[in-house]
Amino acid sequence: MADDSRERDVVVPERLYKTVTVFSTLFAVVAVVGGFVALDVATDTGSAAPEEVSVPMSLLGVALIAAGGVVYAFASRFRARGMATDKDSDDQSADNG
Amino acid sequence: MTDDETTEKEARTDGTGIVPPDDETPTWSERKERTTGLSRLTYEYFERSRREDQDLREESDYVERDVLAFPTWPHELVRNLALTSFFVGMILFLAATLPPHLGDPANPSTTPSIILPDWYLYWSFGLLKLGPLNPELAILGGEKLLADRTYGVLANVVIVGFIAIVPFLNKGSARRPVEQPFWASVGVMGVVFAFTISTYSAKNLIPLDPHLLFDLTFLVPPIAGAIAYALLKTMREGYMYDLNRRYYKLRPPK
Amino acid sequence: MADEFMKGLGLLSGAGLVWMVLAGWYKTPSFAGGQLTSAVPDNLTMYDQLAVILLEGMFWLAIFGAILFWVGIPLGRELYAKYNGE
Amino acid sequence: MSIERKDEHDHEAWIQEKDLTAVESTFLTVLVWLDRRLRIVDYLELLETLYYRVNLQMPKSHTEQYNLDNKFWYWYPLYSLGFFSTLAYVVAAISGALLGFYYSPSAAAGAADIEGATVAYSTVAAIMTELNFGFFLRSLHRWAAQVMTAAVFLHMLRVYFTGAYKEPREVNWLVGIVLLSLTMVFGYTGYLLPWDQLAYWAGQIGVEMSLSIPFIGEWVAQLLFGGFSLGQATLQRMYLLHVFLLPFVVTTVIAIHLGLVWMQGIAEPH
Repeated sequence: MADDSRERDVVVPERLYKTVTVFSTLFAVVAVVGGFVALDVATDTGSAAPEEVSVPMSLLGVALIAAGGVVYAFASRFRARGMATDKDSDDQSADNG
Repeated sequence: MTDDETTEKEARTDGTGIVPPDDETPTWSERKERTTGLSRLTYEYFERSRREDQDLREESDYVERDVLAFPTWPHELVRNLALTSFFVGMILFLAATLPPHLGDPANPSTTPSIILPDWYLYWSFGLLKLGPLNPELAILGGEKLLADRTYGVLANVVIVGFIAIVPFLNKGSARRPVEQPFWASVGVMGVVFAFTISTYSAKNLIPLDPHLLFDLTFLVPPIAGAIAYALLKTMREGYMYDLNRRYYKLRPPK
Repeated sequence: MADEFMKGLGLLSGAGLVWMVLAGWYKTPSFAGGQLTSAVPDNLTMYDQLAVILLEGMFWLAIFGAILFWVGIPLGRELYAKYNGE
Repeated sequence: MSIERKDEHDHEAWIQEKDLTAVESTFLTVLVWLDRRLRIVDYLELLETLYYRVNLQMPKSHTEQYNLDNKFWYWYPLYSLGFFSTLAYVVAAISGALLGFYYSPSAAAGAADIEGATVAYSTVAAIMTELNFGFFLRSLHRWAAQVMTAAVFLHMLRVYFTGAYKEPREVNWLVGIVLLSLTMVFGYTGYLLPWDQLAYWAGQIGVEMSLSIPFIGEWVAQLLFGGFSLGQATLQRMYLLHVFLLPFVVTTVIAIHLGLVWMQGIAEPH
């Protein structure tokens, strides 16, 4: 894997880190749950015949789920100062503190 | 050796006072330097807890106790909450998996084959069946002084009364069963008797000769008590001294 | 010592709990019959058969697990210590 | 929270000076905008403080201080039985109150489809068969009661075998015995309420037991069971004992019991 394709890390102040974590998680949860609800409505809780499925509604559901995932993944690049990066990166010892 | 003695002297036996961080606890600056592994946030959590704890203890409203005890709040209750919420989960699990029984409606004219109270009253129910132990007095011409039923009710009172006066009979600082083999074996005897008398209360359901069952009811508990006594004595003589030498240095057995 | 005792007790109560629930389902045809001990009914589905196997397994696990930790392992340690000491 | 604004970190300036991509700075700006208005993080910080408080350093218990037995924590479940029985009591109280909405203690002839059933029996049957979650509710109430009784017994054994009843806790041991007896009375009165065969004949035993008390037997039987044969009076009395008298008495005694523990502290694990 090339080095620049590695996930980018942005170190932010601690209060901002809390803001990012809280609101992005909140948004992700609401979006994913809402997405599944939308899918349920579109497919009549999975029991509708294929031709009766409402296409825009199900697209909306999938889009919401995807949006939630994207926001959650995007938020993971922000870190507070001193927080550990991924476990297997080589700039820290593996002695687990 | 000298090192041991000084710590022995400093340590307070009543469990009060500020407990200094022991040698293994990293200092504040050590913790601050450690940023690898567990995230720094976690260190701050621990550190802040420790500091707040120390502040609380140094404030005058933190009650120093002169009773030999562990504080109920918050320490014991926080620990208990963690454990007991699991137990409450078990109640919900049992309630969901094993629903209760509802028998036929009450019918005064037909006596069912099983007449039993709930399990926790079996011992009391068994005591009502102690008729064979009721002494027949020669003065009364072989008649019994008390009706068998009255005798059984009195047996309940005797047992509860004995349990009630235990604290006034057994005094002293011994706490562990190994420190007090006699009282621990009395306890074992009591527990085993609770089981045997409960079994005896359902004697019509037990595939044993009633007389044999009756004898076993009163023979098994003393045997169990004797075994427990021998076992505890052996433990006390044997490895407990090696295992807990410091404990006995502190509070020698009577 | 306390260690082994609590492991044995954990096995006894944990496996005993699962056994009790399953025996309540499969071995208790009625309140008046033999509770938790009656015969397992015939023509069970595959899942029910699996559950019955689990039931029997848990029964023996509760018994032998407790015996292993309360008697077996302490006895083994004693013997090993004696053997090594000599 | 005070009315005065806390001295806050200037996020906008920080975002400006930091070298961020457009997406990142938009993302952060949106979140900061939301945070300024919703202040959720402030409330979560209150929770955070609570978390610190809960993590106060434990004073070392006797065993820990003298390193008596490093596996001691295996025994803690036995030390939590007293609190557990209190919690089971609470569970039983809540589920019992819900059951009380649907139960009626009447020995009059009940639903016609069950032969010989009283109203009490039919209401219990209706709870179990018709009420939503009624089956689970009765199950929960019964199991909570069973488990509470078991926990109280085991709690007494723990206290006995660890010598926790010794000075200065003799009075609490006596209060505990009262509580144990009351718990069994609680269970017994509840056992009679469904008014099925088991309940009826257990009630019969109770009448005979009270009749065999010397001197005051008949009076006790009259008082507790409302006569020498079982009927409406018995059921009514058991119901009142179970849902009115005993809850008040037992709750009070539990409060005294716990208060004494609170004042005297936990008898330390030795």
